[in-house]
Amino acid sequence: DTDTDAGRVLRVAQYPDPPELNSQQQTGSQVYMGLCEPLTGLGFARAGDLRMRGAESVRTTDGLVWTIELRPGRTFHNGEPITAQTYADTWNAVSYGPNAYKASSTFSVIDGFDEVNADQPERDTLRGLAVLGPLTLQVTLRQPNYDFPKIIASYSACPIPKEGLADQTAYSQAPIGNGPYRFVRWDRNEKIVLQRWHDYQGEVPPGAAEEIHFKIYQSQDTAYRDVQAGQLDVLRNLPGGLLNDARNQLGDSGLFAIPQQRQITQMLMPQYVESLRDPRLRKAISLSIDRDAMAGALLRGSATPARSLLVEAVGAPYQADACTACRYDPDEARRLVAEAGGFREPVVIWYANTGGGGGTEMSQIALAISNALRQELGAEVKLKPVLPAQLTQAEISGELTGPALSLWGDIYPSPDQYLGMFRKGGDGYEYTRYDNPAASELINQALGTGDELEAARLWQRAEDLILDDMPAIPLYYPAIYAAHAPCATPVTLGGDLQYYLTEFECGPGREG
Amino acid sequence: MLGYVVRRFAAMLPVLFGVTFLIFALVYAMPGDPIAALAGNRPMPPSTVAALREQYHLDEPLITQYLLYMSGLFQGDFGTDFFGRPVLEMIAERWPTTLQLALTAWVFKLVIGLVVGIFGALHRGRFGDHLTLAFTVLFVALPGFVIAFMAQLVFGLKLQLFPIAGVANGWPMSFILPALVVALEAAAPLARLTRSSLVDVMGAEFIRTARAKGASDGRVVWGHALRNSMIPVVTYLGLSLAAMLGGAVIVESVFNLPGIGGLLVQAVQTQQGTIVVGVATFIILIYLLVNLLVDISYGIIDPRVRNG
Amino acid sequence: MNTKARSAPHQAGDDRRTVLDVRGLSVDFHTPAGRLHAVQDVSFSVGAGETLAVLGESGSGKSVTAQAIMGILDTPPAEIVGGTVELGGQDLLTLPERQRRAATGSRVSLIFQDALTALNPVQPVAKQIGELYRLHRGASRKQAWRQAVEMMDRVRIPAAASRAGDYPHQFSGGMRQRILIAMALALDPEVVIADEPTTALDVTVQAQILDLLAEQQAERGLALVLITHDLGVASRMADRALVMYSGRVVEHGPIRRLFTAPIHPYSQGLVASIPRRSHRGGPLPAISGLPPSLTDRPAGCRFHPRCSIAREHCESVEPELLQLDDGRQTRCHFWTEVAS
Amino acid sequence: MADRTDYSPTPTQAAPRRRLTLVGRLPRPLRAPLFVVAALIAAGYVLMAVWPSLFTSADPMHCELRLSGAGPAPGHPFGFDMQGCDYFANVVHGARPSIAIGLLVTAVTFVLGAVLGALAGYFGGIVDGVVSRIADVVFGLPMIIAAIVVLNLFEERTIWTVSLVLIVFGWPGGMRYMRGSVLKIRNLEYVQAARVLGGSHLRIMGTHIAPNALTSLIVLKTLEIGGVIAAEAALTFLGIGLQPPSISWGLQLSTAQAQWQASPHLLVYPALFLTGAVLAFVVLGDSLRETLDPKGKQS
Amino acid sequence: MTDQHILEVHDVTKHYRKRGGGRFGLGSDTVKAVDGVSLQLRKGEALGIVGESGCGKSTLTRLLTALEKPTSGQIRYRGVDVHSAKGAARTQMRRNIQMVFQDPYASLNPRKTVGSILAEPFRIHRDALPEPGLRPRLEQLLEQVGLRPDHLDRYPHEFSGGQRQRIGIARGIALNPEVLICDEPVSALDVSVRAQVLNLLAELQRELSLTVVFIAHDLDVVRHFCDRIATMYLGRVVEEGDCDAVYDHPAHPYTRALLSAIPRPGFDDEPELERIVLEGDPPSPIAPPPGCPFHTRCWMARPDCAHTVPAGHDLGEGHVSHCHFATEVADTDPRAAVDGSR
Ligand SMILES: Nc1ncnc2c1ncn2[C@@H]1O[C@H](COP(=O)(O)OP(=O)(O)OP(=O)(O)O)[C@@H](O)[C@H]1O
Ligand SMILES: Nc1ncnc2c1ncn2[C@@H]1O[C@H](COP(=O)(O)OP(=O)(O)OP(=O)(O)O)[C@@H](O)[C@H]1O
Ligand SMILES: [Mg+2]
Ligand SMILES: [Mg+2]
Ligand code: NI
Repeated sequence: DTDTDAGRVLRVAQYPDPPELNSQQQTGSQVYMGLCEPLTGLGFARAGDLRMRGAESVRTTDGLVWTIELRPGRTFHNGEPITAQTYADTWNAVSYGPNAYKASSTFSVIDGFDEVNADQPERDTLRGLAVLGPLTLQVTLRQPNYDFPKIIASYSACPIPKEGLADQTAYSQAPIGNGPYRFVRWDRNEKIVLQRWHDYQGEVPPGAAEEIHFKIYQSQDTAYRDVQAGQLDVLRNLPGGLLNDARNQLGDSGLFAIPQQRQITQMLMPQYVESLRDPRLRKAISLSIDRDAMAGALLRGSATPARSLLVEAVGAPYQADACTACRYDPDEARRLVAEAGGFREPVVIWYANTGGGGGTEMSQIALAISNALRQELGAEVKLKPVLPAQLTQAEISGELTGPALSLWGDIYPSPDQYLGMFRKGGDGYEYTRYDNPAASELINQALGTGDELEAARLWQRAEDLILDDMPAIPLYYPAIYAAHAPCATPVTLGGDLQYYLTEFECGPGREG
Repeated sequence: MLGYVVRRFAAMLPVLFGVTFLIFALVYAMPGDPIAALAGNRPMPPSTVAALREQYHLDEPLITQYLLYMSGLFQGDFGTDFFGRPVLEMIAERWPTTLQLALTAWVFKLVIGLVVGIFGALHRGRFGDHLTLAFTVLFVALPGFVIAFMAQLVFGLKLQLFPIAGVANGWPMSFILPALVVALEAAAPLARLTRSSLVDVMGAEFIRTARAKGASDGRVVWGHALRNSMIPVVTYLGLSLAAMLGGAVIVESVFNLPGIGGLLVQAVQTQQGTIVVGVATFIILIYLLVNLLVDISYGIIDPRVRNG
Repeated sequence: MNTKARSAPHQAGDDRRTVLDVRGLSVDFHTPAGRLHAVQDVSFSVGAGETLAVLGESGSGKSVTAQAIMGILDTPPAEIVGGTVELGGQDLLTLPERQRRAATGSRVSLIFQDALTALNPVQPVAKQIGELYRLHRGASRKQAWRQAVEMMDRVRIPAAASRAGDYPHQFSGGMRQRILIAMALALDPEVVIADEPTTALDVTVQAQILDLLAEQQAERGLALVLITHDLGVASRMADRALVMYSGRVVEHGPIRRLFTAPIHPYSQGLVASIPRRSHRGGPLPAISGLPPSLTDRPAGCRFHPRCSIAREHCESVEPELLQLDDGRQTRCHFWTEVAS
Repeated sequence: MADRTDYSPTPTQAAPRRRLTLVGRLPRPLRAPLFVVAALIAAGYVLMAVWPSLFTSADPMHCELRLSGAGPAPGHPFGFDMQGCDYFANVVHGARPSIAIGLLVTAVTFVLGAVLGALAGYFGGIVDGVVSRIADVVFGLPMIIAAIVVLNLFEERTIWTVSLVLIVFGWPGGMRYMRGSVLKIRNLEYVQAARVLGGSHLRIMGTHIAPNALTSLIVLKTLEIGGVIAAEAALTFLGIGLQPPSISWGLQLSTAQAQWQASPHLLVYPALFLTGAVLAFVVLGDSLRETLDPKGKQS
Repeated sequence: MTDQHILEVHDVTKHYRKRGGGRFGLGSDTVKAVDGVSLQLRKGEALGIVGESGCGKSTLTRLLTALEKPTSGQIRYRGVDVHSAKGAARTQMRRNIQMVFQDPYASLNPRKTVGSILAEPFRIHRDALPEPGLRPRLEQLLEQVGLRPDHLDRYPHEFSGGQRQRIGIARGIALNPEVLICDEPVSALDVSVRAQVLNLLAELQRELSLTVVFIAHDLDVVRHFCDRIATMYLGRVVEEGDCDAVYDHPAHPYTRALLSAIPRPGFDDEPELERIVLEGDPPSPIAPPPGCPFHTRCWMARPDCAHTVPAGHDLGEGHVSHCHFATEVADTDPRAAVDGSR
């Protein structure tokens, strides 16, 4: 590089060590966010807003059939031009069951998804995809869904070049994208190096780094120390235990709170656990939990109490106090328990204990809930910490014996991402197996209307209906804090911190 | 001697088979479905799960999986992980780090343990002895991560003598601090062991002979007592080297050293049998080798010990 | 044949330069049963080229005396409660550590009594001998080894060069003893304290070793303190003899006189116990009774419970070490009776 | 001359003077002040484990979440844990499982290691081969995976199950020390002397080899009590140790890992208690070692 | 033969392999510590074994007590091979053959009091003594060897060399064995105590018809104590016979040299012999000379000696010498000077 900016390197923490880099395999890959440009993007200020990126326009008349016009002249880093066919090929490949892309469900809204995912699929392309012209793609959905533009804003909908489709494994280790940064190399266990791709035609802030080094960490505490020592510029997801220390050590100029959370921690109440089927018991449990203390004291302010099944980032449908049983009111709780005739069986709380920060956080939460149930309601509680894989399996196969703690995040900020799990066929339905036909109907209506206000109203009604049965008890929204060097001021996007959009003033000539 | 070594190597084969099979069975018996967990908190369509399962032979019965794996192993193929990366490559990447850390820590441990142990033995029952005892025991009781973080804070952050984490500075700078932490944690047993064996030996008659030769205390210890008290010490050093070559999970993670230990733990948690078996096989080989060396060294240290 | 004549060019007499002078040496052991007086007020001296035989009861403190002189007693449990050990005018007991170390091993050396345990089991013997050269002469490893092999040769170890790398347990008892002798003689010391140096040797080798020692005396005026139970060896080698009983010197004088005219009942009993042709077929004469306990000694003369001429006086009054006109010493009230 | 009057004292007069009082009967190292202090401390710990309510009247299970991680307050000298429970009560109540696991595991692995090591070292050959290779296999198995599988077999994870796992995977180390020491001793002359007397193998191992070979094992095992308690914490950390709401130092320490900077007292107190316990047991072990060493008895 | 002989040694050899021999230290040398020894012992007899240090005496004792396995040959106790004896036969053998080790200190367990060391025989062979009688019996044992009863509570390192040796002897005789193998049992004792111990052994021999193998370097002691004597050289028995016969008419040059080297206090009633100084070094057992093992140092050697191993010459009454010129040697006056400088 002869550029004067050559030395401007942004060093960010990568935790944990990623097995794969592309979002089609590993959702939420931070690396891939810099590498690819999806068709649309979420708003900078409000996640719910939408802007066009790879697409010039995304249009529909009925929410069922969508026409996407691509911007002309876009290519991959390897020079391969991007056309409507590229998208069609990519989406077909990712959806096709035998290919085993882990993020294939991104396209479950498209018509024909079930067929390519049958046990012995007869088709290998989505029926709902049609290439109308070199830059025109038509998508037919299974049912009207006005969330579609947001769905294709997710990075797992990014295009993959021919080379990448031919060799999935190689691609996942060295992806070729079409975004502002180009993949340079992956020094195993050490760092992943991205470099500015100056041919990128989309928008990039003026202070963007010339190179981004994703330094791989095995412990967030260590990464935090490196930030302190000036060896690292940005660390997302600062663990709660370090928050106080960071406030003291780094001050305001080094700590950044990502304002719009898109995650929620809740206690899922599987329908098939008979002893807890009574909504009164569920509400009693909810009422006995002091969410303020939990978020403020136990989690040391690294979370905010949740009193809704939705997150604020979904926009208008969000109502802060949707859950009336999410207050702290032990008296009422006791009353409800008495009314329901008490707990018939010990409450077994399942949670995943992975070790490290997240794991211990979960066990503290579980412990706090169990203490509350024991002290306030006199319930007998058992804790069941298990391996993540064990929890997932138990959840999917319906083998839970009690409520399970779960951290749920969206792929795109839509109420459907949160309420969908409470209807048959929705994402995550298996976890609770709760289905409320009335609510489902409302959700379908909400998805099918282009009128935002109307949709919001429908969503809210659906949420209220669901909350009457409390198939999940909202607990808190984990706040995402980033520790950073003063010169690396983050700019947010859609409630998320994206490195490639970071304002960057750290001096040149620095090597990562 | 040569025959002995050959016999020992021959004895390794059943151990290897036994261990690999055991591990295979254990991984197989682990609760939970590794494939289901791959997708994060959002379930994958059943067809995807089935495809992945087939790809990694997870749909086969245990014994078939094992045989498939072993036949690969004998062709030098350690298999791949769930993401298609060859396990051997992963071991190869991480092995140098583990080796450097283990050896450095081992040397530190040796020096600290011996020095403290000898000091204790020479000052037996006096203040210095009690002081070293308290000191070393403190490191036993303090959890490793605390020592590690403290070391990072003091030497990395405050004094800036060493990098805080990572291997970017290479050997020795990147390894001194973690090695020291590992060494301190394990120095206590070594020091106590050295001390007690030395105390035992220092009462022997031949120590008087050495003194009668006009040897100084130091020489008596180094030249005569130490070697005679080495058998438990060498056993310990051997075991600890083997253990360290198998990775030091906590220190690796705190100092961000990509070593074997982290790989193994990660693999166990994600239930990637191939990695677990591969890494474990590798570790066991090393362990057997170190043990053999220890056994041989018995005979070298003390000619009265006959290997047979 | 008188071996003495061959090995002692310096005739006995006061003109001999005193090399080692021990005065009033006392050693106690602290044991759970109380203080144990292993050595009490022992004095003697040896001159250059002279041999002093230390005889006495087994357990009478001979080895402890030797170890006290060398400064290698473990303290605790041992405690040197008094006395001086002068080597060429310097008191070894008060000498600074460093200087004392320089003297032990090179100017005064000890041949240990127990040959197996006195050798380091995990070092080749040549290395153990060579250590002396390395410590005191600054020799290189190679030199030290070579000289060690030479020494092994001198003490008649067969095929010394090929056995130099062997470990103590691979040698027979007598060979180990010779290794110790080699160690003691390695640096041509002024004084050698030999604690039963030839007990494990067959008589021919013993004769050779004794010749070797005598040779050293003749050539360099080596002063030899020979602790032994073999009265034959003592008579062959020694000029004077010191007899110990229960931690004390009981008789001291020229060795011939000890054999011909002992002046202490214990020495008398000792000499009488030597097996002779006349005893054959019957029991050997022995001093009956047990030695006194060192923790609570009998009052008066230590030997009185076993003494044939003891009387009441002996039970209450401990005799002084009497200096006789002919230079001999005895610790008996009634020595005249013994002598007659 | 052989017919002297025998004045020798009769044996009865020279009765040993060692056994005077009860205390005097104890070997000297067991009368040392250091030992007495250590023994008192250890006894204190055991008492704490058996009867924790003797030390604190507070209920360790009574918690105020709002006080999570708060420092000392009147009546709560150690402050509060993450759940807002009285930390002093928790640390005191944590003694039982920790000390129980620590002692149980060390004791059993000590015995196993000593016995198997003695067998392997003494008999050599096939016995050694089999025992050593089994030890290799056990040692070679990654502890965590084995622990995960085994511990998941149990519905409830208690002191017993956790101890079981730590024992099953913890004995090979001790066995190797013992074996090494025995190898060195088995050819010594006093062992041969016992053999000439016709002592059975068992007897020779028990009376001659073991006391001389046990030193290093004792030293290590007393130190290991701390290690075992830490290992229990590590299992907990993996979610397979004692389950909350059990209370143990291991659990406390592993919780403190994420919180020690924000609330250092969470780390300090259990670590302090653990250090004290290990120190006490190490000193006890050392005294035991000294009693086995005759040369240590005079000083 | 067998019914008379309680202990029989048949052509026994013991070879040690020594590591680190040969080229590059990889091979091994063989030390022929015992090389074709045959001996017979009658009940109640005392056999003295003398010989050069390193000639294999201790090794022989270890073979006799089945501590080591002979490389070849057989050792029988009451007709039973000591090595393959099993079960009750073995227990019997272990009880009846006892040994006093050459190195008194090394053979005492440093961690046991003298009391428990001496009690061990009775603990192993419980029928040997009823328990209540133990302490008196131990005190008696100590007294018999000239130690004080209060020594029972002490540890081996608290004793002098001679005292330790006596502990070893006390242990050896504790069970009233049939055969006692003593490897230099009295070397560290002063003459008076030695006399006491020898008297004790003699008494046991008389009363219990104890059979003794007595290794010593003190030839006077051997002569006093033993009935028969065997001279060993380089792992072989070179002369064997009744004590008086051998002492008065030694029929092997080596025996002669030995006898001539006895140092005696000058006043003794023994005749002082002219000392034969053996020239040359004792040969190494790793590479023993061919032919007569002694020929390299023998002043009488002829060329023939270097080739032919001398057969045993019986000089009557079981006096056997392995010298080509046995009769010749036996006939020379032991007092006569020999030309030592060949
Ligand atoms: N470490 C010790 N602790 C207690 N007593 C001891 C110790 N060492 C020696 N003694 C005692 O001191 C006395 C003198 O022992 P020393 O070894 O000097 O005797 P010795 O004259 O050399 O006897 P021997 O001729 O048998 O070797 C003995 O009675 C012995 O019991
Ligand atoms: N374990 C062994 N390894 C190798 N060589 C040995 C071993 N034990 C003994 N030897 C050798 O065997 C020979 C005979 O030794 P042994 O101890 O029997 O002699 P000995 O007759 O008892 O001599 P001494 O009278 O000096 O005790 C010696 O050369 C010795 O070095
Ligand atoms: Mg002595
Ligand atoms: Mg011998
Ligand atoms: Ni008489």
